[in-house]
Amino acid sequence: SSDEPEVVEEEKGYEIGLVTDIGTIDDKSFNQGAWEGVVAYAEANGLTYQYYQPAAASTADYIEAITLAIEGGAKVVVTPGFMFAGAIYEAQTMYPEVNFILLDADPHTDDYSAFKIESNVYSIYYAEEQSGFLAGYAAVKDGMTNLGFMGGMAVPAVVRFGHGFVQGAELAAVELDVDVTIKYEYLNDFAPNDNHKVKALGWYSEGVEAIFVAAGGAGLSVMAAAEEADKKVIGVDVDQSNLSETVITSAMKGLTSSVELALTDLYAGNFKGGVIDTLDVTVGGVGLPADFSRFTTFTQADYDAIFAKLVSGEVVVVKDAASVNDLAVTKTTVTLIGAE
Amino acid sequence: MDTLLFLLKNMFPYMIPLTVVALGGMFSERSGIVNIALEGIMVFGASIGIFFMYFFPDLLPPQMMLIAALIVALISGAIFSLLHAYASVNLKANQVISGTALNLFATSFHVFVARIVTPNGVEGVKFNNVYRIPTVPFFSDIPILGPILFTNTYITTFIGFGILFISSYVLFKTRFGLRLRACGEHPQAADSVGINVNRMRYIGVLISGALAGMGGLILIVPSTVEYTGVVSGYGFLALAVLIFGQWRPSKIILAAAFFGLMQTISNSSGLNFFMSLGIPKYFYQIVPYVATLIVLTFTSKKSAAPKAAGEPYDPGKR
Amino acid sequence: MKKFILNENVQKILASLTAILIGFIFGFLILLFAASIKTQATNPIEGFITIITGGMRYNGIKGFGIILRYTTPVLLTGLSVGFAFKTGLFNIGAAGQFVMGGFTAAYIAIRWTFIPLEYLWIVALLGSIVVGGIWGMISGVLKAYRNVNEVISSIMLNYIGMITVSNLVFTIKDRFNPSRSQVPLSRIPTFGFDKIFGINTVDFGIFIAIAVAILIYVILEKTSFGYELKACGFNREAARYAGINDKKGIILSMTIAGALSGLGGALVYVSSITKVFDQSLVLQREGFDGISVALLGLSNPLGIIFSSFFISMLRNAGSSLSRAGFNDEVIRIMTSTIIYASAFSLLFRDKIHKFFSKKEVK
Amino acid sequence: MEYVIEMQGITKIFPGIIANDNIDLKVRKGEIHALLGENGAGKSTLMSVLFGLYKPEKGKIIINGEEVSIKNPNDANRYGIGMVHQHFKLVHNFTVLENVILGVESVKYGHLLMDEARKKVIELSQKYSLFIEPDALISDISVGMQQRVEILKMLYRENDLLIFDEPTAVLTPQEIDELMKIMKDLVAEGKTIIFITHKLNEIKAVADRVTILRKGKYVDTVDVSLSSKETLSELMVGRKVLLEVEKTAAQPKEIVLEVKHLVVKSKTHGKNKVNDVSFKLHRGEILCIAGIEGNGQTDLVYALTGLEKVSSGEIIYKGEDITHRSIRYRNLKGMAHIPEDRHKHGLVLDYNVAENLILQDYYTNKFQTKGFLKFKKIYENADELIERYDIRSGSGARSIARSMSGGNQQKAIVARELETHPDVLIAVQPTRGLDVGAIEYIHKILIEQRDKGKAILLVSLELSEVMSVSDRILVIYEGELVGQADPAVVSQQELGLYMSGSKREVLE
Ligand SMILES: Nc1ncnc2c1ncn2[C@@H]1O[C@H](COP(=O)(O)OP(=O)(O)OP(=O)(O)O)[C@@H](O)[C@H]1O
Ligand SMILES: Nc1ncnc2c1ncn2[C@@H]1O[C@H](COP(=O)(O)OP(=O)(O)OP(=O)(O)O)[C@@H](O)[C@H]1O
Ligand SMILES: [Mg+2]
Ligand SMILES: [Mg+2]
Repeated sequence: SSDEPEVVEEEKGYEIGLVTDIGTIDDKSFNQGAWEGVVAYAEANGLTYQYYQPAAASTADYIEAITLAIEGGAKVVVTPGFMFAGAIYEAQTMYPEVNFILLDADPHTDDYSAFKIESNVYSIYYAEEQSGFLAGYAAVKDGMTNLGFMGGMAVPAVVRFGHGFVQGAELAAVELDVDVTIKYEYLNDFAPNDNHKVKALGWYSEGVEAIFVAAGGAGLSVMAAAEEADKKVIGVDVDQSNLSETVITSAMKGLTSSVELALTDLYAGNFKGGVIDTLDVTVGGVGLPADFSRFTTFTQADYDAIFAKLVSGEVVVVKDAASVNDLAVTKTTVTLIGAE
Repeated sequence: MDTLLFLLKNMFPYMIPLTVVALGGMFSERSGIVNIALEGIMVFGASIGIFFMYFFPDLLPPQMMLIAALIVALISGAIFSLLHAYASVNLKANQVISGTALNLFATSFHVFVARIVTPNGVEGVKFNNVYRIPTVPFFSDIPILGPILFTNTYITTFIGFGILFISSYVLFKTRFGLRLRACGEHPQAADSVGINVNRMRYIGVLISGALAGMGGLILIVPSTVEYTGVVSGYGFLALAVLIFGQWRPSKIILAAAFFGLMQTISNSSGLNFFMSLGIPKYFYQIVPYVATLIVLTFTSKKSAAPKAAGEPYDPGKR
Repeated sequence: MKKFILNENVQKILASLTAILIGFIFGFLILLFAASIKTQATNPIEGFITIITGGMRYNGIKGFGIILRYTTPVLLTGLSVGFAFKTGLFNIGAAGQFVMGGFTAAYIAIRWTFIPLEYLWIVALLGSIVVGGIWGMISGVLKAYRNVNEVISSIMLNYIGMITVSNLVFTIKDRFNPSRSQVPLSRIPTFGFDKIFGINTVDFGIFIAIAVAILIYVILEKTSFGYELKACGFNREAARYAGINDKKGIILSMTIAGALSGLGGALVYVSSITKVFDQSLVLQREGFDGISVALLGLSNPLGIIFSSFFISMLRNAGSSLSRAGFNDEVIRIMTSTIIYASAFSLLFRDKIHKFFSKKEVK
Repeated sequence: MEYVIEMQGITKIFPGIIANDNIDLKVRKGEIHALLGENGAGKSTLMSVLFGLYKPEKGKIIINGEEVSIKNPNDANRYGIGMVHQHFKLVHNFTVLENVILGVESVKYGHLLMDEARKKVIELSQKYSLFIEPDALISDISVGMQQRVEILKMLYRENDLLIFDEPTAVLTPQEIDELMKIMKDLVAEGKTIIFITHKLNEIKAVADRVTILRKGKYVDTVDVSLSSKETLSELMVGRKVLLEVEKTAAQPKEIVLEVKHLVVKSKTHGKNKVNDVSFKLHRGEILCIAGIEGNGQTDLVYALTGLEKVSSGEIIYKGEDITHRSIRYRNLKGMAHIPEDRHKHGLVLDYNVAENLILQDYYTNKFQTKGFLKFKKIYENADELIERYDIRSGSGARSIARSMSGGNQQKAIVARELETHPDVLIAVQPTRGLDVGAIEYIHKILIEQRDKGKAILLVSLELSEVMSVSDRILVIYEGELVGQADPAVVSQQELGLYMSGSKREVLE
């Protein structure tokens, strides 16, 4: 029964495959960022590409989708999100001839009992804590002392964004000798709706000046609130300034560019198989967008200065605190709403 | 005080769409057709309304544009609901069947079309959200009501109240309303006095489709700038509000307000006042649902459900 | 032959098949339509083959196993909804019962280490039945004693369940490393299926589900208990008159419906695959799929065995459809068409009846 | 001869049964034309055809010499045909006024002009002395008043041909008299009436001519003044019927049921629905509770059978206090109940006949073992009862109860309750809506049971039934027992005085 499909595969198929995590291809977050990298590279080089949505969010379904992509002709499969760790752990040996680009994770078993990365897998982590740090630093430096953080869900990447944000605000607060407060909450949802808007409106009504929202599409609702309250938003992942006037800056991580780069390397024969990379400031993997015009006092120069300190290691951002409450802060009060 | 004002103001985005959609459901159920497709019709109406905004962003000045889009949503909701009417009235099918089918269809339909019409083939359809009215001259200065109703408001709020008043007038003071109610209570009786039960039921479902379609857009517009074909269960909540509101406009608005207020409280756990109470967030999260259940426990003893709702009309049946 | 076709049950089946046929035709038209305007390469014929083979075109025997895996939970939520229908209740709360039951099972399978591993999964399943049952029972009690419409209470309980599990997730996760999911220590045995269908496919759960379906069928149609429950559903007053405790009947019906959905949850979260809970506030699709399954299966437990398999076939097809350049909303549109077409069932049956009884007269 | 309505060769077929088989009906202007037939003879079906509810397979309808097609009640209304259905077609949560005007409302731009309508309705009700309360909800008024509303509906529409389908089955004797008078008035006004009833007295009292149907077929049309009750019933049943109940004197034995100071409080108003009722029921007697509807009979029965909670007092059954026992407990102890409302309590309309026939004993070893139903036994049982009690329906034991004619539904209930071989049978209106043949049969059975030493508590509104069947009569008025009588000596007039509260005596 297996002969026939193979014929079809020879004839056509999609050479670059991407398997989405929960959420869709336009989630304003890791799926979309990675996908845009795939599209950019494939279009530029005349390659075929396709994405696959697993039927459910389970390791088995992820593997199934990966298999489907491979049988559909994929020579390289991009899997964005830490949920894929277990699936890639198995897929890397099941399909040794296929290359995998795994984002936000490195392969391990679902119960974290075994870690192993084969030469056909390139794992990319991002230093979200540095990106969040820069955003928090810039906001306080710009004169804001009352901030908010809304995370989509307490997954590692989002947690790192938030922890970095707090530390950045703390450093600026210390430098300026001001007291900063931060409301800190996880929405447990990535979709825009009234609940998030009301939540944000509430925060704004009690003086919060800017909310850093690392929650995909839910950010749109926070922006709607900011417009209504005439307050600010800090975007996430990509430069979101085009979505709303209220977005003063965005804590970016180079999803798109890193995927594009990884694909370029692969086709150039330099695939970083077996490597677990963390893209941080030193390689330009994370940062704020170049436009600082929506700040009042924070400038490009201020940014460059703090960025350099991160690069040099003069300033170190803690990325693996157990809880935001464990971060050593003195000038910053974090009010955690709900659990982390 | 500020907290209270905040709560009162922000219950409107929940209350208005829930009211409008529940009123829609009321017309359908009062005519004898249970409409669990409210969710799907909301999705569909909002979808067509948003596509309209997407394709003709600058057709009209903002407020006119919103009204035009609402009309588009209303018409498309009504047309979509015809499918439900046909199955429930002509085919005498179990009314859950077509309701479920419509719910399933609407979101996939939106995604299907969105993938075709958007440049990158994505689900989210962007629209230009320029419909907020920051202040209304004079009205905004009225104490209490000004900030609650007339600042940062949307015309949809007033449309919602308009629909409420019209609905209760139509239902209780007109010939149409009397006949519609008769069809939902005792269709055989209505038939025996020469009322065309099937036609009334069609009209009931059509009104529900129109209001649900419009309600979908009313829900979506203030909360985002991009629509992905979901209304997050609000159609089902509207169904709950309809039951909670005992199928009467005056109680539906109260039920919607109650639910809206609870929902606002639920999302206000981060406000200083509520933080100071020291109650875990979990309790705020479940408050709208638990409070509704508790209130229902004490108010449901007498059910006011239209007697014949849910049963296909069969002239021979006693 | 004529007698066979004039049999009511045969006609019901024929009508359902007609609905499915209509759905397939409609699906094919959609594929053609989409193909005619899509820019990316698509192949409607291949897409259609994917659909009618339920995606097994690509994953073959393994696909069959995967379909059975999808079947397991929706067979149970379908039973839950269908059973309630049969007893005159509309259980729209399968999603909440499913998630509560599933979570309980996962919790037990992760945390109750004091139970020997070979029995742990069984205890987990029992736990899911209890908690799912309680979740359904709340609606039943509210209806029986306070006349609260079960539709509204179960909608509310869906949300309460969803939020509760979202908050409880930390109890089965490492609090200090939120990413660290914990997986069941003991799972439903694969029963050698992994040898036939490959790993991560079907396990003993499917047998449990089918056995439960047969059990429910027997209860409803063959026992005096089922007779009582249906009497309560059809005419509560008459049931009371006959000495049946109508309140108890309603409560039991909802409790059983809840238990079925709850067990459905367990069969996913303690299965041989790894599906972990996260905190996201999203209602589980299995709950709503249950409504479709019950409707397609005409609320008959045996019919539901087939309809759940059919819906799962489509689901597998949906995830493979990317291979032909399409997305799975095509499948969902098709499914909705099939369900809608089943509203024509009465009409079809009438036509079939007329067609064949005419022949008989001649 | 001029006919207002001529129905010619009407044939109406339902799955499995020809309800009307080539039936003719000719009605003269200004007459009261009775329609007589056994249960299931096809009377309601024929009238439903005339009223446009059913489409006949064959036949035509001629009105004032012109052939017409009546496709729906709207058409019927247009031809001046109005119908009072046995199961009233009234919207329970509408007011009287709303029900009367429904379908022919006075409006201005769609806005209801209720005041105008109210004036018209009140005028009408005064003209025909049909007393009503325009603003009362239907659910709050008595059956008699509901019927007046139905009549007003027809008058308000200025219908000329009025169909009454078993209008008297639910009325008290006083109300029946009233109705008879109204019918005569209406005819005097120039209206024409078709009157369906099983009660030959009523036919004799008001009808001019009568058409008889049997098993779906036309039998004859005769002048009432020229035929005796005996001939009519013979025409209808096809054999001689005993119109008088034959029975010997009762031989009461020991007390089996004793009620002491029973009180059932009302949830809505202060007055007790059943107030301090005490009586004793002996084996071997038929004790009748007589009274005008709405005087607490229903609640008394509910209390005795366990359907409603007792507020105070005691019910002693076979020496045991069962005041707070469950319904099932009472059934098991040998108490059976033929309920007043067959659709609400008596039947699960969606179950078939066989399933309905085991409603009281499905859980006994006769019909189940270890929780499993014995279907073979269940259908055997059904076939036997169908045979013995002459329960007619489209597909025998497998007919869905909903599809049966009212009379046959009643027979099924009676069969079921008697088959439990009760010690006490509480029978509420056991013959309501039944034809004379069936009534005869049921009365015979009641007496048979009595003679076997069973105790029967009969609740009836029908004075003739009360007088002929019972051995002892208690009269209930406003929840209290106000009189005791021996049917052999008491006169109908005297009973009437008790029932209307004009006379009362202190009991024991
Ligand atoms: N809609 C229907 N479907 C199937 N059978 C029907 C239907 N209506 C009537 N019948 C059958 O047709 C026959 C005639 O019924 P109909 O109600 O006309 O009798 P009836 O003379 O009014 O009897 P009753 O005195 O009991 O009221 C009955 O056997 C009944 O079961
Ligand atoms: N759903 C149904 N299916 C089949 N037959 C029906 C159905 N509903 C009503 N019928 C039949 O229609 C006939 C007309 O009904 P109608 O309400 O006039 O009752 P009826 O026979 O006069 O009742 P009753 O004897 O209780 O006074 C009934 O005889 C009944 O058999
Ligand atoms: Mg009749
Ligand atoms: Mg009758």
